[in-house]
Amino acid sequence: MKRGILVLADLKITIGSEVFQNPIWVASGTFGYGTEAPELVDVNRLGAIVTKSITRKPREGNPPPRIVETPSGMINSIGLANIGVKKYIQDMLPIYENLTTKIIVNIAGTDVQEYVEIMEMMESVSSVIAGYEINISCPNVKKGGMEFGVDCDMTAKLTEKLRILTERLLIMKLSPNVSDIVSIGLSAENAGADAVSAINTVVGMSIDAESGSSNIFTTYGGLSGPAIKPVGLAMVHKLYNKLSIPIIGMGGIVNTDDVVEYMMAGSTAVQVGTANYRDPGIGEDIIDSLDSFINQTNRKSATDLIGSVRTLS
Amino acid sequence: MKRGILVLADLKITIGSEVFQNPIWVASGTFGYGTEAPELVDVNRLGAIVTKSITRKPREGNPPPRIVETPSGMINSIGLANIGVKKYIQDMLPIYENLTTKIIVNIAGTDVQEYVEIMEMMESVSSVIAGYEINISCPNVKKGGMEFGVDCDMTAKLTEKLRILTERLLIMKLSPNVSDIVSIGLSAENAGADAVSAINTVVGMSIDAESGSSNIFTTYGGLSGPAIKPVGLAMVHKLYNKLSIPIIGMGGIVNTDDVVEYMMAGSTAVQVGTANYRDPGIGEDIIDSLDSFINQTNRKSATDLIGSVRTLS
Amino acid sequence: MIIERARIKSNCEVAHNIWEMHYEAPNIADSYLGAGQFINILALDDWSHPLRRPMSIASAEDGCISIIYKIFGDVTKILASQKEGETVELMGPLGNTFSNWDNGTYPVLIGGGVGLAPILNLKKECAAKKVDHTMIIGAKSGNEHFIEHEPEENIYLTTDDGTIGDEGTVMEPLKRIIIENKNTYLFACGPEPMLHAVREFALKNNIPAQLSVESYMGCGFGLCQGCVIQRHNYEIRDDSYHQKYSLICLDGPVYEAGDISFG
Amino acid sequence: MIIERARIKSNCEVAHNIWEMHYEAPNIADSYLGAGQFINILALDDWSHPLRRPMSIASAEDGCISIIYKIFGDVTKILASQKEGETVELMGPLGNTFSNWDNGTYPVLIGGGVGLAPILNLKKECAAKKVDHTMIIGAKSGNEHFIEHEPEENIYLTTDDGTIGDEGTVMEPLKRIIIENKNTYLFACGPEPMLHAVREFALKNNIPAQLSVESYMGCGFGLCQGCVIQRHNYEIRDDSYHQKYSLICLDGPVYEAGDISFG
Ligand SMILES: Cc1cc2nc3c(=O)[nH]c(=O)nc-3n(C[C@H](O)[C@H](O)[C@H](O)COP(=O)(O)OP(=O)(O)OC[C@H]3O[C@@H](n4cnc5c(N)ncnc54)[C@H](O)[C@@H]3O)c2cc1C
Ligand SMILES: Cc1cc2nc3c(=O)[nH]c(=O)nc-3n(C[C@H](O)[C@H](O)[C@H](O)COP(=O)(O)OP(=O)(O)OC[C@H]3O[C@@H](n4cnc5c(N)ncnc54)[C@H](O)[C@@H]3O)c2cc1C
Ligand SMILES: Cc1cc2nc3c(=O)[nH]c(=O)nc-3n(C[C@H](O)[C@H](O)[C@H](O)COP(=O)(O)O)c2cc1C
Ligand SMILES: Cc1cc2nc3c(=O)[nH]c(=O)nc-3n(C[C@H](O)[C@H](O)[C@H](O)COP(=O)(O)O)c2cc1C
Ligand code: FES
Ligand code: FES
Repeated sequence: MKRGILVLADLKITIGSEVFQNPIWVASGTFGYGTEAPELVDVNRLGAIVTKSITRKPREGNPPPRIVETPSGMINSIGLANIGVKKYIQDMLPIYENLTTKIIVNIAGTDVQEYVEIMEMMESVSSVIAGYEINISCPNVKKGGMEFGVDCDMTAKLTEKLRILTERLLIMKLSPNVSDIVSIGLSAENAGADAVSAINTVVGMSIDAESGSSNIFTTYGGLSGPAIKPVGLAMVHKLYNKLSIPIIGMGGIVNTDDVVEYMMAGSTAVQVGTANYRDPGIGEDIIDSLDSFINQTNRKSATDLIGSVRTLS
Repeated sequence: MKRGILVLADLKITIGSEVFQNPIWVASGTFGYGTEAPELVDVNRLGAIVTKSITRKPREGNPPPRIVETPSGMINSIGLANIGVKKYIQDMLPIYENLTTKIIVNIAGTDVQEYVEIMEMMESVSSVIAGYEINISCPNVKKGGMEFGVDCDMTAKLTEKLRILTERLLIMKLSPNVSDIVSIGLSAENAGADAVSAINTVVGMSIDAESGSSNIFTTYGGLSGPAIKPVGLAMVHKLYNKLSIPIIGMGGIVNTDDVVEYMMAGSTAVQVGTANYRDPGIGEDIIDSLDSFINQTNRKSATDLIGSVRTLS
Repeated sequence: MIIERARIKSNCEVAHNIWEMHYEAPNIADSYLGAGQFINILALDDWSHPLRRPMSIASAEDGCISIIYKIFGDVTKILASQKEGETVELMGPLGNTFSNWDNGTYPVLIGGGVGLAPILNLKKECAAKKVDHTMIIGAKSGNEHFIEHEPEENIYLTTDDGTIGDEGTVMEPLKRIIIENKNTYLFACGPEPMLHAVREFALKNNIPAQLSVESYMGCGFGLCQGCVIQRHNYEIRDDSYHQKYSLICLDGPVYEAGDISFG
Repeated sequence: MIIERARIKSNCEVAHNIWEMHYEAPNIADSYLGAGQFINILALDDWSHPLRRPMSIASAEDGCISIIYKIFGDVTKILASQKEGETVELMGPLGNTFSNWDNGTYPVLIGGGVGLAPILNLKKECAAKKVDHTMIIGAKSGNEHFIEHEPEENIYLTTDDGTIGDEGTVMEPLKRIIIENKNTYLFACGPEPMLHAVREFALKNNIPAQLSVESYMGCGFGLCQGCVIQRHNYEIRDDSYHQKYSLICLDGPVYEAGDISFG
């Protein structure tokens, strides 16, 4: 860095027709609707806010216990507690008018029709939102509770139906609990998705040896945090090798090195999840130090990092 | 515990026709052939030793780097370095005559024929081994490199072929990198396996942000250690709910609580893996403290723990 | 809500496995609203334990706050190893406070185990406002108590094993005190079985009661939706959200006994 | 191989980011065979960093051993925070030793960075056996050196930036020394580029050389098969196992330069 001159690195990245001021987003379910962040956080500095999953009807979520810590991670089973799309449109969309950061609305449903209805309702009103992230890690009631995200055909069908309804960004959020994430990513790409994001949480369980009880009401929950970073990196890299659309990487990001690694593995943008609970300002901190990293390593822009990992074999 | 009287808990467990003195085994690839343990370890106290995977021909394994630490875990890509079945039969089997612990030989192959040949060679000589664990997380060359363990039909076929060849214990070791581990477990059960073991390592990747290089020569490796404990517990519990044969649980076990949790989730026995590298005597320590745990919680025997977790929903 | 790097002023074992830590945390102390509020502690800078640990504020004065904690697992063990002069990142003050104890009723303060932290604090607030009150603190055994059994000062201790104070639970002295005093209002914090018993007793005898409850917390400030408790009377409406479950970190940790239900 | 709980006797920063730690480890010190051997350190009892960390033994006398380490990442940072009197679990002594330095040749000891640890040790062994020798230690900059440049004592320092000793790498003094002395035998430990250069030089000039090499280690005692280095001349046979790759923790860390190849 030149002495006395603050060289700001070019952190901009582009997905579809949207330009984001930087690649640091916050992950669905870990930053509320983007409106609850404590005063000490300047959400407008974030690349984007992905809202917690919205469903057709409001949901109370699962009984407690919903959360437990695990080695370098945590398990959650919130059960998609949310205000529902109607109230979301009423109460949240107007607030977004005053934010300069981009909003990506995460949508969840239990059958294709539900996703479609939510999207139709969202698209029927005018709003500043930049796009949608589709949570396909939900149990599909029509298919006996199997996740949408484990099946290529279901993923393709859902992507197609939603693609017709919006010109905004359509991002399919992939589940890591699959034998072959690349085929599912390709199905989303071929059906018209603008990007895929990966990974959602990994299925996990926690037991209290002393009491003999499950630590989570629903027995299984979603593992997140640094423990799953190697899993996320591997899946992002595999997707990057085969897909043409951008990949938004996540899973265990807690610092700038993690962001750099995810971008090197092939992410165009990344999402910070669990780390927000501990430190809601962590996204901002990472933006600052990513800026320094890019300058100090003589790179021109954040995009130079994308997919740049040097593999050895 | 009565003062002055050492009450030894009943730690015995049974799988098929084999009775094991305790449920604490050491995992394949983490304890060599069972013959290299340092003098300070009394291998005869272990419930069983699962040997590192043996292949038809000796293998040098992958180029370095083969190992890297990750948050609460590690990634390895050893590449099945091993002496091959011929030398194994020659050099190792005689040593086992002098061990009182049970030996489970882990077998790996790249097509069904290879597994069959190894098993035939093993069965053609007389030995004291108690059984086989079949590593089906190997890329199947005949099926374009897809793992045996991600496909029900391949698993069933392989199990059947091997079942015919041996009356010893036949344990199919399941991969966690699948959409539905239960169906694969059921395929193994229906094809005649005596037990399944789970989980093998989770596919992961590690990058050095500073150098921009992969930390593992083969790019992807297997994640093990405490980070994956929640994943192992969930998979064992799901298997236990649907299978009738015993389950041998593993993934991130480093202490007695972990063993208790794995048994409560449904494991009849467990395997300690990564933890041996740090402390090769850890299996013995766990046996002692499992003994105290069972006494202090007024249980009669280790088998009382199996599947005893209290779920809340 | 404030995030503040706080200096440890002292950290001592005050009873068996029970520790008291004082922090210099002027900003949090300044914003503190009253007994019941808590902080969320980042005990280690690394990410092996990703979540902060919530602890009730046991006192807040002169720019300092204190906590009273029991060694439970990994992180409380680390807390106990921390030394004077080290700094730790605190988030707080979080949650609501006990209320209406100064409204002409006779407060009976009930603490169990480390649940005594906010109760001791409330006692100080009562004293400061010269509100007559009684305090009952329960523990398993005498070695977990670090205050004195002083019936003449209206401080009653109980132990399960009878080693100090009344043998049994806090319910024994409570029953007497309720008879001896009029217009009582119960304020309780402690393990769930104790809160359960206090709640049942209060509802049955029509005595107002506030309970400070705990739950696993992912964040402490409303982001994760992890810390819920079921409300007692809730309308199941078509657009029900936060009707059935309440977020303890935002709506609590203090609830009127009749408003919540222990599953 | 021994696992021993060792008491920390001292732990000081001896140069910029470079620390020296002394342990009371009588059993390991007793079994110690010579310069080149290493220990595998369990710096934290929790499992957030599952693997031990290997460190060369820099000295072993009077029931004590020492290491010289550089702060690289999480665990070396923890090492540096450990205090006199604390105890740590060590495994060792592991690996082989430098050899044949007392066989009538003139040893040239070459250390780079923290690779000086076993080299300093070997120097002591040479002195004890009254074997004439020269030592060259390289570093990036002067602040990483903690010994003196004393050409009259046959101790040469180099720095990349020339702040102390010769400017450049260890190769500069090495080339001179080779000319000035007959019958030299090189013994080197340091970063891979340095070992690489020493190896090339030795092979080209037909000078015998032993190199102490490093690799990521899962266990340190032959269980994990993680720590391999490729052999230089190996037969590709049908039953090839440990022909192409050698386990550094068992067969090494010291190899004849001609026996290994740097990928
Ligand atoms: C509002 C509130 C106030 C509290 N006040 C006090 C207090 O004043 N003194 C005190 O000793 N304890 C208090 N606790 C409990 C305290 O948070 C736990 O004892 C502590 O987190 C245990 O951490 P650990 O790592 O030592 O134990 P672990 O081994 O992690 O867990 C032991 C038990 O602690 C609880 N726990 C662990 N992590 C959390 C978390 N992030 N949030 C909530 N509970 C958790 C769980 O029930 C778990 O079973 C309070 C909890 C809450 C929610
Ligand atoms: C035989 C041998 C002798 C060594 N002697 C010394 C010595 O005398 N002084 C010294 O400062 N360093 C020595 N090292 C290197 C030392 O082990 C690493 O610097 C240390 O492990 C770094 O740990 P960390 O957590 O601070 O860094 P990390 O952030 O974990 O890693 C930094 C780098 O250290 C290396 N490393 C990490 N873990 C291991 C491991 N388990 N095994 C091997 N390398 C690892 C990796 O190359 C990594 O890129 C030696 C290594 C070996 C193999
Ligand atoms: C408490 C919690 C709630 C979550 N809720 C949602 C959600 O509503 N929708 C969704 O798509 N992902 C949800 N996620 C998953 C995250 O968005 C992210 O994919 C995952 O946590 C991995 O990233 P991390 O390791 O950085 O947390 C949730 C994660 C957590 C921890
Ligand atoms: C270095 C290493 C080598 C391994 N080699 C094998 C192997 O040869 N065959 C096999 O079936 N599993 C192998 N495994 C997997 C383990 O047996 C075990 O399934 C896995 O590590 C999970 O357990 P853990 O978390 O306790 O280590 C290996 C694991 C490690 C870490
Ligand atoms: S603890 Fe996260 S919402 Fe209450
Ligand atoms: S470090 Fe494990 S075999 Fe060498």
